[in-house]
Amino acid sequence: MTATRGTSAPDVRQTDPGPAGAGPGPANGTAVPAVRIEAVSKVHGRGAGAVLALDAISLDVAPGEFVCVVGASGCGKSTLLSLVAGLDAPTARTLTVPGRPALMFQESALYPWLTVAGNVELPLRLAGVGRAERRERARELLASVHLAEFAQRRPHQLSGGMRQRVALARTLALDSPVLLMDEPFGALDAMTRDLLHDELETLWRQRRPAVVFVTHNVREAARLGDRIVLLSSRPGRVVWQTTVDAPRPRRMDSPETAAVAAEVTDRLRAEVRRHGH
Amino acid sequence: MTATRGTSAPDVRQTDPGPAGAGPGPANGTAVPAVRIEAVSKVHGRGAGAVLALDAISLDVAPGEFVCVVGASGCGKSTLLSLVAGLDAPTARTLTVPGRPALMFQESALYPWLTVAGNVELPLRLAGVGRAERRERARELLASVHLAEFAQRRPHQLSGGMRQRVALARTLALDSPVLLMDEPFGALDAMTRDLLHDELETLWRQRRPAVVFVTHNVREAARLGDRIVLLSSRPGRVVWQTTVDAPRPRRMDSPETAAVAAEVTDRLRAEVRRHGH
Amino acid sequence: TDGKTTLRLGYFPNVTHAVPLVGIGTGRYAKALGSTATLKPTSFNAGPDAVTALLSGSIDAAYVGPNPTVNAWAQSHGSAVEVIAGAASGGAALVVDPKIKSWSELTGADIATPQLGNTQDVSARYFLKQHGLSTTKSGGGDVHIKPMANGDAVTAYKSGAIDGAWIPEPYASQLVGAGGHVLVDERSLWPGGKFVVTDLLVRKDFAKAHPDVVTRLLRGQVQTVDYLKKEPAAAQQVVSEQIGTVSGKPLDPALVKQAWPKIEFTNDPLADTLVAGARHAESVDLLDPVDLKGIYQLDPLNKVLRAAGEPTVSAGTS
Amino acid sequence: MATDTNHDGVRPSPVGPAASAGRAATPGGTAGGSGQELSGLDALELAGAGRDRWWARVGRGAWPKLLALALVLVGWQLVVWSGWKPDYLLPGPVAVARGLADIVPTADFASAVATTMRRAVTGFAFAAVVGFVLGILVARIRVLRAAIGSMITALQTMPSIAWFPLAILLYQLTEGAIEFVIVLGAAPAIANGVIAGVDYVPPVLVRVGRNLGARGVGLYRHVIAPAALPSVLAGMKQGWAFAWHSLMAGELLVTIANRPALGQLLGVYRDQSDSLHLIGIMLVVLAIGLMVDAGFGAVNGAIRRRRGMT
Amino acid sequence: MATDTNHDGVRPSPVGPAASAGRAATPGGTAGGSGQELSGLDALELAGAGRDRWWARVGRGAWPKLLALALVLVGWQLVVWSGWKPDYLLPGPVAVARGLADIVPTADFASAVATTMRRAVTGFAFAAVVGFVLGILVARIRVLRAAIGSMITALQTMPSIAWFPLAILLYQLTEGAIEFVIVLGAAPAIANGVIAGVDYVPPVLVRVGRNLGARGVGLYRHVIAPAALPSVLAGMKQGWAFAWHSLMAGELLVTIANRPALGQLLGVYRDQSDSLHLIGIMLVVLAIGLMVDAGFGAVNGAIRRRRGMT
Ligand SMILES: Nc1ncnc2c1ncn2[C@@H]1O[C@H](COP(=O)(O)OP(=O)(O)OP(=O)(O)O)[C@@H](O)[C@H]1O
Ligand SMILES: Nc1ncnc2c1ncn2[C@@H]1O[C@H](COP(=O)(O)OP(=O)(O)OP(=O)(O)O)[C@@H](O)[C@H]1O
Ligand SMILES: [Mg+2]
Ligand SMILES: [Mg+2]
Repeated sequence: MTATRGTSAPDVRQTDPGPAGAGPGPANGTAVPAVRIEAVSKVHGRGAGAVLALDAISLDVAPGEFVCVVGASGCGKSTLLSLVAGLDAPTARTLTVPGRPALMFQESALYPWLTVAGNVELPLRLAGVGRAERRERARELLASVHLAEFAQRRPHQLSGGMRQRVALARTLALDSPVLLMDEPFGALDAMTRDLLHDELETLWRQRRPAVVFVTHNVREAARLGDRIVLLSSRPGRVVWQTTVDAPRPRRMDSPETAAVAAEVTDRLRAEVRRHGH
Repeated sequence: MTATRGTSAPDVRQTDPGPAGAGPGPANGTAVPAVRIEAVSKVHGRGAGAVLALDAISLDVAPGEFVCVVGASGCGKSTLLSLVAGLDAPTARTLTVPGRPALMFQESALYPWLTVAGNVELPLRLAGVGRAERRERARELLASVHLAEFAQRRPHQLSGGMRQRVALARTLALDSPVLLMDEPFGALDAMTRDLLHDELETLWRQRRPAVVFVTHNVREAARLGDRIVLLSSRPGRVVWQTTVDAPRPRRMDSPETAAVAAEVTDRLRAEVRRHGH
Repeated sequence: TDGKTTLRLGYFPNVTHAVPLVGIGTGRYAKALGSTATLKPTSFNAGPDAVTALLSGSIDAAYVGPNPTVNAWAQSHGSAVEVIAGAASGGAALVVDPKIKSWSELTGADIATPQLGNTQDVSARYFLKQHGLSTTKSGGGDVHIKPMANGDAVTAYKSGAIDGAWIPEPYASQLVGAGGHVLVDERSLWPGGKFVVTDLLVRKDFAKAHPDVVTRLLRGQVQTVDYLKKEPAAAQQVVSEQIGTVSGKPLDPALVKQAWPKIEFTNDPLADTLVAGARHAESVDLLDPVDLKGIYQLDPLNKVLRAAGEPTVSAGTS
Repeated sequence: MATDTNHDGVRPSPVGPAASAGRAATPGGTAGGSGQELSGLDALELAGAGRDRWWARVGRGAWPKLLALALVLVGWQLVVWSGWKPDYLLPGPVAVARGLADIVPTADFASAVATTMRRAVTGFAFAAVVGFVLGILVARIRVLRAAIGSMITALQTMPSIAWFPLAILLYQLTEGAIEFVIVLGAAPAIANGVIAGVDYVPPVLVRVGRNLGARGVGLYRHVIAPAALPSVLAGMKQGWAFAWHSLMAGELLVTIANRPALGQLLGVYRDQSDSLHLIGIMLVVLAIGLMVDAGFGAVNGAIRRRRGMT
Repeated sequence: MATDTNHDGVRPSPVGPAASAGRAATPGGTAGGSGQELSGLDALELAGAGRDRWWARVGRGAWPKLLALALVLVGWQLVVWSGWKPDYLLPGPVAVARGLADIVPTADFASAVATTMRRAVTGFAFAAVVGFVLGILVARIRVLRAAIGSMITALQTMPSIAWFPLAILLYQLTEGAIEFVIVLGAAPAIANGVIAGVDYVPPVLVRVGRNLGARGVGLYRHVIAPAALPSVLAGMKQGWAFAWHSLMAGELLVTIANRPALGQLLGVYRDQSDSLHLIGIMLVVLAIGLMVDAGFGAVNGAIRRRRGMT
């Protein structure tokens, strides 16, 4: 079976549904998945220094599902996202994604030659959106990450957290049916993060993208996810997953969230311990 | 009163003790401070685009004290640390620090042309430490951040969290009496973070550096700090601080930690709300 | 354009090219060509470029020195060009530091020539050899021959980097002006005191296609040579100005005047001296043996000379 | 260290209007308080910088240039006075200035400068186009890189005189021949700048660009070109120098009557061992070089400022 | 896009030993599965790459070069056969090869190549030292930058012929004169590379270095130099080309007894309108250029690989 990917037309998602529930597969594998990862492996480098970052990992994400991925440092979360985004070539069995997923990178990677607004407008510009409209969209997006007043600054004039928020706005500008986010709120204080959780949830409710959200904050995972997936370390595999059923909107400091977080933490602890760090 | 800084000899710390407790000053201002920040301001840029990042901020850190700094995104935490580290020129009244503080930057900023071990060895090399000794030290430091086996890799081959840990090891290699850390564990999963908390606390107990630790995780602040300082946003000032008296070692998930964290969170929330985000 | 041929004529902004300079500058060439051809003068700074241009058909005729003449002939195996007239003779000398008073004292001296294998270079090597002084192509031997651009030779002499130069006019005069003395006027080394320094080369296919144009050009030249001899002062002025027009800076009239008597302007290509020069070059190993038979095509010139009542010239004895 | 212009964390940071609104600045308290290595000169700079007018800034920028010029002139004059070489070989600055004063006001000189500049600009523009296209193709297409990548530097090492016969064959003795040698000289330099720039674009920026929807030309236009810009600019600077070298040589090759040019003048004065005017024309060439460099410098400064490199 | 060599996220990633230990690789399943734009050539590359021997890699690297060479030769031969220009102006490859075969085995030729290479290497080494020092001083000392920064490019535009009279004054007709024009040609190019490199060192790397205790020379040695290395290398490449230009011109000027040199040969064959041998010597110059570029290319490749730029 060779690798398949959807064509760039977003509606051609249903490529090879495959045997549902294979391996440590999707929890709600009944719907046609938005992202299908089936027995995908990835080796970084060659020869003696080669690292098997992902080993036959399988994961389906349903359309509109919000999946949070947690795992130890270096377990392959970022690698997984760049495979899904089509930026790296996997040693694949099957990797099926529609159109072009939007990926928010772990490093904010803003373009230093563009202003903040210019960075947010870029994907719109590349998509051929007209000047007035893209200016308006960028304004809205920057307002939603609370950076409206910084539109004309350059990236080097921003703090770390502000840069991360600009990168978020830029990713959201793509308005893709699949949203991949790599520790998007890692550099934000608790309050700003709370505000952005609300913004993200609102957006997700309105447009229902499928989200794969990597985070180290298990409470954040419990706050946002429909499902939480735990990856193991070198090689990365899905070792455990749980569905979060608590009603939305949830709160970071609610007892339900804390309970889910505690469970995930225990699992994570067990997993990390198994590896010695 | 002109600005003063200690000469490079670490023992000349006692430069101008000044009036203790001036302004929203140090909580335990009785000892001769390791770091004295008195009415220090900082403007980024010039003319119309100038940003008053810090406004007459005062803060003393006693030798061996562990101070955690929290505050909203963009409130001036990183700016404060680079002033203390002597990398930026403040509009100062008084800024007194001994020798050379070690600063762990918010971005890991590893040198791509050096291996992981090479990065950690660099400060030792610059300090004139012999080859065998610095190799040994680097090995120890990398082991303490659980990256011993990655010593010969290049930075681009590491995950985000691994890079952050290398940067931590590199900073610790300086073995400075003042340790400035800018969100050092932001990209780490909960477990790795716990392990590193322990490592950091052990080190701090053994060598007793004065630590200024910027974090967005209030539990982390409560877990590690002797004192927690809350900065306001644009301009950054110390708006509130508290002393943490709970016995060490503490745990992230202990009720005492949670209680402190809750209080800090409330204050932070109030502060952020005051600013509208 | 209007049925008229264009005659593209190459020459150098140089005193030894006084014939074309004056012919063009006074309009004598254009007048002689009349309605048959338009003259398009093209100046060069170095013989090789003129030869390349001639061989590649970029120009139709060119005034060049004997060395490029032989090269053009040899490289094209005698197929591309022919010499249809001479233009100047003499005008080269060995000027040295006054402390050198005889051939024998040249031993160990550094002597500049314009370029390896050019007329003066060959003469220098040949006549030094005649006087028992060896040279090598790479500047060794009894006398160290150092080819360099003429202007650089003057600078080098002034700054003491060389002891003298075997060099054409007006540089020889400049060296004298800088304190050098003429050890040898090259004319004294040649039978009859004449040797060719400039002749007129034409592409064979052009000459075949436009014999009338060639004849008219020669007529213009003969008139010009006449003028040069009769009105030296005026001609010198034209030479100086014409060099200015071409190169952007007129040549000092005093220098032209000083150089003038050392050069003889003649329609005679001095065929024997060209051949002798080639033999000299062969003897100092700067030229592979070359058969120059047929390089001269002097019938049109002789026709023009006869018509003008002047003595005819010969294609030489060899 | 004391006079660093870049990277130096220690930058002037006066109390701006915002700050002074907040609290009064302590008089004389702006200097210092920074790095341990803070010393005299730094303090001076910190104290002196701040809100000043553009003319003050230009003035500050100009005095080191004027000083350097003055030093050179004085040194030169001293050498001349020392009698090291006779003055017809090494004329003094005053003589050269007089010589320049003779030629600069002439129409011929103006026309020479104009001709040369026109050739330089058109040749360079053409070389830039060729260099860009070649550079991008070679940098990005693996097969081309393997095939002709090394050829670019090799071509660059070929001296202009070697190209003259070919230039004559191809273009006869026209302006085209001059442009040909300019392009052969400058295009490889620019292509090498482009290649170096593209080679060192941080991969993450390209990955981001792809994810944001940049494809093909869009990726070049919006990501790779701006990221490689500094290196491309450096290559263009080098290319300009090559273009000028080739131009000077080419103007010696192709002399068009009644169209004087700087390269030709340089050749003539050298040929006539006229040091006085030769040095004069060299000074003119230097002055043009300075002006062009000022242009490149301004662009470079703007890029650095925008990107926070200063 | 299909043939990108850099930045392209889509890289070959075969199932290595580690992977196959974990699970069996699906046969034929290595290709594809990546970007939407994945097409024929990519697939080819993905499939073909992997664990191969160095000779296989060298072989793969060589065929495009050989193909390019073959194309050039065939094109050349076709032009010659077309009779566009007579063969004494544009000799064919076979004739040139025969001509080369005549001169290459001679002792004079070997000595010419040796002399020229020696001069190139020593002159370039000297220029590199001057260029480095000048570049670093100008890049980092504000006053110097203002004073002589622009001068560097201006000097670079000065053609070598303009320097000859000065070179003769200073060094008479010795090797020194040749080295002098080489240094004047190459040092500014290298200095410009150094300046460009230093200008664009990310400020955060310098701040980190300072904090780690790097001061003065240490900061250069351990931080600025390695960070600027790619740009310095690019400048050195350009400098090599300049050096070679100047060298060829200089060898025409200064001929030293019994010491033939390539520049001199180039001049002699041009003087004798001997296209056959002129083209032969040009090919030799090209070959040397290719070899030198291969050296630069290897260093550049090593840097990029280490820093994860490929
Ligand atoms: N280019 C590369 N070359 C070699 N190894 C690599 C490369 N990129 C990543 N790796 C390795 O792959 C593994 C997974 O990396 P990845 O970045 O996916 O981790 P992660 O889960 O995102 O970690 P973190 O939480 O720290 O960001 C790590 O062991 C890393 O060292
Ligand atoms: N070089 C600069 N030029 C202009 N403004 C700057 C510059 N650096 C920082 N700032 C501004 O100074 C303020 C404080 O920045 P700083 O990086 O200190 O924030 P921070 O508290 O570290 O934030 P974060 O938690 O997001 O890292 C921000 O408003 C930022 O925009
Ligand atoms: Mg990651
Ligand atoms: Mg910060």
